[in-house]
Amino acid sequence: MVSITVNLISGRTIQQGVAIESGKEKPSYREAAGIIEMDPSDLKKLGAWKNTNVRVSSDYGSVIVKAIEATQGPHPGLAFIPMGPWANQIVNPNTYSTGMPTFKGTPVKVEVSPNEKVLLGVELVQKSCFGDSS
Amino acid sequence: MSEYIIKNGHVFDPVQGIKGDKADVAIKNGKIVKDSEVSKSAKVIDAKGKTVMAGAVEIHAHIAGPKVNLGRIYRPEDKLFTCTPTHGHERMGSGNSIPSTFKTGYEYARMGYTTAMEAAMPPLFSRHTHEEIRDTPIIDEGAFPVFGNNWFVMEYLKNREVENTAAYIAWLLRATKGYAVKVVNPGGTEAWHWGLNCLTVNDPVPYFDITPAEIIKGLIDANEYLGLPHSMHIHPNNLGNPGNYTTTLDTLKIAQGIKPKNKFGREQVLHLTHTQFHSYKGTNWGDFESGAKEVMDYINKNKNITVDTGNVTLDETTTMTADGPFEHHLTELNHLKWANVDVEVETAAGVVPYIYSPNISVCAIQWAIGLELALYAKDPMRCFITTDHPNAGPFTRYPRVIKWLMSQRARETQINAFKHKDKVLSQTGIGAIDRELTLYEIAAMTRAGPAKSLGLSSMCGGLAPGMDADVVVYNINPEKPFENPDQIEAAFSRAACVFKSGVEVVKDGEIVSSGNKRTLWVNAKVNDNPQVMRDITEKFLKYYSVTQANYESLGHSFVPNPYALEVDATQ
Amino acid sequence: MSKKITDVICPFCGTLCDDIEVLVSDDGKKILEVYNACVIGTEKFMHSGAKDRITRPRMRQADGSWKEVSYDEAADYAAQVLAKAKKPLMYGWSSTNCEAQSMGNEIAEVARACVDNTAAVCHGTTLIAVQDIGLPSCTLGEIKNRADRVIFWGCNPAHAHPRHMSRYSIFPRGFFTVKGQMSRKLVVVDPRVTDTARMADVHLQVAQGQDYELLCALRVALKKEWLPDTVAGVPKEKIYEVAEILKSGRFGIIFFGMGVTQSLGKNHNIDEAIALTKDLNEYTKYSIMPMRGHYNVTGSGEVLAWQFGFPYSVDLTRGFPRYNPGDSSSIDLLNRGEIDAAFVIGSDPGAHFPISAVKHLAHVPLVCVDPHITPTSGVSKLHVPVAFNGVETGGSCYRMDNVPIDGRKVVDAPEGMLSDEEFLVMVRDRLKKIKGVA
Amino acid sequence: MQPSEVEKMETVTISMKNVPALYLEADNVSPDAFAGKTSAQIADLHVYEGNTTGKLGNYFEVSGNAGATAADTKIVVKGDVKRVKYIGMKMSAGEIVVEGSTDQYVGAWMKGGKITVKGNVEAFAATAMRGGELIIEGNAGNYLGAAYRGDWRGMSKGTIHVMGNAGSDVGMYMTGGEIVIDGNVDVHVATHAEGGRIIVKGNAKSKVGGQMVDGNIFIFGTIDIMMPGYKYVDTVEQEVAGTKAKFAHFIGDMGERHKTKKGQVIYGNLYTRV
Repeated sequence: MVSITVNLISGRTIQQGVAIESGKEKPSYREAAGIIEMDPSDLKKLGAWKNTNVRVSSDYGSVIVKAIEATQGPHPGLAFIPMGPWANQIVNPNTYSTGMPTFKGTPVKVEVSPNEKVLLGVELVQKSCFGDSS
Repeated sequence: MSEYIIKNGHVFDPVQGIKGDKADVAIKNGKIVKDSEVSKSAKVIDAKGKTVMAGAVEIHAHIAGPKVNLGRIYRPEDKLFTCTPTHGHERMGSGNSIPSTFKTGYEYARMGYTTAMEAAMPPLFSRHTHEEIRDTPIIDEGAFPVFGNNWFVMEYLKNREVENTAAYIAWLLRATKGYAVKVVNPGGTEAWHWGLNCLTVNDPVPYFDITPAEIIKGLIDANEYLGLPHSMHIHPNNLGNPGNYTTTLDTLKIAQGIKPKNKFGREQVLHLTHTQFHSYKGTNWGDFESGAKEVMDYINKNKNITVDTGNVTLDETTTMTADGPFEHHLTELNHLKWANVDVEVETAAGVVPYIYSPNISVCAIQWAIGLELALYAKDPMRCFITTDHPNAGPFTRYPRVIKWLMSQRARETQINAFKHKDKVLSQTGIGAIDRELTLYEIAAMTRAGPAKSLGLSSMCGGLAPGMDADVVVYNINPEKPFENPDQIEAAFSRAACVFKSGVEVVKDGEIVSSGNKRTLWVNAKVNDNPQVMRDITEKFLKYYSVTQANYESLGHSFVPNPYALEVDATQ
Repeated sequence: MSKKITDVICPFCGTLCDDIEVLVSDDGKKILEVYNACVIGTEKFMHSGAKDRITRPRMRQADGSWKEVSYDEAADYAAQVLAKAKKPLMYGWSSTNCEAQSMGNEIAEVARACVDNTAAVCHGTTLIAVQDIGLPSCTLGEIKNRADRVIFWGCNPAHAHPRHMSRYSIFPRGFFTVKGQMSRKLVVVDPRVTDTARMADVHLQVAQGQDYELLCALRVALKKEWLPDTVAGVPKEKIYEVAEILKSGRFGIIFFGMGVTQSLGKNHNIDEAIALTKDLNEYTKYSIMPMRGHYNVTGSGEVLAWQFGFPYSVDLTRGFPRYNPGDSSSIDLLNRGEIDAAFVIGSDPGAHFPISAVKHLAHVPLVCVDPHITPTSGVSKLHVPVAFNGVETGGSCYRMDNVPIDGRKVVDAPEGMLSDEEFLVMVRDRLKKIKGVA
Repeated sequence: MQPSEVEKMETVTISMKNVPALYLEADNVSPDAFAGKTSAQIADLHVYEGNTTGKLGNYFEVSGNAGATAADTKIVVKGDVKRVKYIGMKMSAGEIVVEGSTDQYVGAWMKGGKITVKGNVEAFAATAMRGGELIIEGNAGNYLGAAYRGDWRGMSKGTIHVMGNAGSDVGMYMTGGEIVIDGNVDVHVATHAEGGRIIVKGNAKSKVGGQMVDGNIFIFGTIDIMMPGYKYVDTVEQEVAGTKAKFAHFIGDMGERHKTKKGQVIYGNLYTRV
């Protein structure tokens, strides 16, 4: 399975802002924040079509998100997942004793996994915390 | 309602001229009444062998507002290992040079202070100041909006339009629930918005081509035109620089010959604040010496001026003032962390920590200058004790300042403790003064004087029947002289008993009630002035970052217990 | 017919636009139209009328389903949780008004809890830097009237603060800046070519995580000292050029955001940026301002500071306020397993904390006060919906430059719903009764 | 410490008997607090778990009486104290030996005496140290020997020796004293330092000596990314911490303000082993 390593950052987007106000249990939130924006050159290296689901994993966890082409690029070697439960499955929680986790600058491995589903926001967090029961 | 009678205390009350003889003070329904009007069931407070005074009035302290809070936020080390677990009625608090709001109220009450004035409120942030005043228990408070660098004021006074300035002042006092006209480094702070400054009263302000002298004169006239309770309250240009006593005298001379016009019993037209920082002679920190004599001679001779001292208390503290350029100058001197907030259209502010070390000759001379001012003052009703909290030291040091003023021995012990004792004696006159202030004079300097200067002489600062029942009992027996001056400090630090508006709030130095504090503000009515209203609307459309409706609601919905002093300036 | 309410503040981001106008139905129940707000603000106002809104508290049952409870039962449960806990965490406070925050502080004091706001994952490191080196700043009107050099460092206002540029920083025509954006030079520093960077005169595409090095290089360039060929992926000629651009202005402003507060170096990045601002004040007039995210996180910092003395991460467990991010901050408390109960209000840690911290949050008794369904409410034991602050209740809010503005109530909350302040009063009274405090 | 003095020291041994559910704040575990007390009185000293106040005896088995003064009191801490904070805080004299690993604030604000930790320590060890000696045989956390938040007066005297690795922000705002780290360090070494000496035998990552005004840093291993504010001056041969080696000598931080003493500008010095 082909996989590439990129540096992950997360942050706000207008779509993410609108989605959190219209309800985080809705698919619109998944559309806005359950995505990873990658530079076209990285997508080519990965050999992935646009809008396919990928598994992104780091030393701290792994998550399924939809890979799309960078909307605010070019930024080769750098990937962007809007702030939200998907990004926070894999960001580096180390605070270096300042209280602030390292949301930006987490090395991640990206592999194509087209038949796995991107979960809804609330569902994703519930599953991580309580396993598959609820 | 609750009735009390404080019996057999030694009363010191400059308002009634009582100089320590035994008298009873009766309290009924929150007011002071004649002894006869109190029934037998009144609760007796035995003040035998103790001193009874009115509640003290703080005329100038930075205790509530955005720059005070910026000081709290950026000095966590000011609170390390100095907090004590809360107990009894008290809410939690912390902070040494900048106490949090609850602690501020408790510390003032413990020392017998019942009224305090926030010295500088940026009008755009007045809501913040009022929220902090709401959370400062027990003491009544008012706040002075700053006017000295306000675009409206500068544009009107450039053409000597005193009436328009007065109309704008009345509007702003109502919009921000303010109390008096405060002027900080007139013109200099507006110049600071471009990184510049005005160091004398004649330096023109960039782009506005008006001089500080014109701003000062104009605001005095506008203040008297309105007849506000307090006079114009000024922090002159060139603060804290050697040789600035000449700028101070130039500033005071602008008020020469102007008569006060008000129905609040105020007799001055200008209040010079933290005079210590403005009484420096010499040309640099090497030949820096005291100018207290020259400044105080002028003030003793001119009756239409009141001052407060701004005593240095030799602590590690935090300087904060609307004088932006001075704070930048200070951070270049001591390289400590510098915070600054320039406020659109109105003012600025700066915050820098400062350590007044007894081992540095400059700090020791500053200490001496502050005391000289009070000791040279002929009329204690016109010279008040402050530390410009927290600039020269925290207000919790007032008992220590009173100790230094009442005991030459205490002054000598401190002078001997200075590393550069010789320099202090040669550069200032503190060594030659043997005057020791009496309790009566201290009462004038901390109660009756500030109350009269603020136009509150009918309400507080005295024990005459009809006034608010703000009464303090100290464990001081005037007939038994103290062996050790530190007893003065101890007695003034923890009052035996404090009443605020007839409610007992402190007993043996412990807080027993949070009282029901008021926010004092001035509601001035003037002829309606469409031109000023048009100017205001235009400036909000073009230069402010908030809408006029949101600005005008700044002070309203947030003052739980307002007390308005009504002024009618309609001609 | 309908009535228009003007001068309304928008309760979403730190720009706190206060010129919003809302068209409301006559009976004051329904919002018909929102004017002047950006798309996020409009969505916040319109969503308050959504049909599928939760309007009653609900308690998580053993089988994972929700059971509706009354506000009284909810307040009892919350007070019990806070009373029993040895070290409860009261987190959030950024999307509620200052009155509710003040009430929350009183509860935290009685419960001897830890209080923290969303600065912990937003501008907490800025506050640490301010505590180390100060903050030469100004209000947004100053920038509108005077600024001719604007720097966006590690922030993307086009997405996070949509109307910031039109209301304050780039386009407005102020007293001294009558030519609007033509009288301003814009420099953007961001590892991506963000939509803000596309509008910039100069875009420094800094290598991610090396803002500290680039800031230090700018300070070195100001002093005309030697520089290595490239610093953080930026050639030294460009660094000297940008240093000249910064120095040549009359009034400069540096805005900074999550790009520097959340990357490697954390508080030191902002420390160096403030040091750069102080250096620039030797040549001309400069200020620096954090782009605060939530509309009232600044307010929470101010209330905590004037009541306890510290702006966030306050630990009251010993009966007096203590503070040290890294020890008393939420993420560390959660990751180290140091708390045994949590009360979340006006924020969504479930979505915005790293999952390791959220797992700890989910496995302690968790009360979530939030009008929306969120990941936090999804893993909480008790979910208490309250009225939308800024839409259905007013109250004091603080903008990113600490200017206080009064929120306005625009429309009534759904029948029978309490505001967060009313619910907090119920919790406080019950807690005081349990603890036997007057 | 002369041998004669060592015999005179009384030894108090505390060993963990029930580990706290949360974390235990044991700022009373210091020679200054134990001095002049019997083991029973020591067991009555307060310790804090969250907002509850308990007794040392509830968590530890206490044996042995303390010496008359702090100087002649030695404390040995046994058992699992990984969830115990503030051991040796503000101590002025005497000695503490922690046999395992412990949590934050070990020897914070200490003024004298000696602490030896056989295992690891977490963050904020030896905050704002004023004197004494701290030896950590395992790894140290972040902010080792750093100043408290907002304070410009960091560690001023004393020595710290970490045999393992250290975290980020070693010696922030340091003004004096010496820190030796045998292993590696994370980002930020001697940020804002105005004096003192830091010796790192292992590697450093980046942001070494940022905003440094004065003081010396020796890095025996590699630095991933050098600060642009450091200018190469020369290569010197020096003996440092018992090793004689050649070092590339850099001065900085050139972006920071620097004092001038007798006309000579004083810079911070960064030495990396060649």
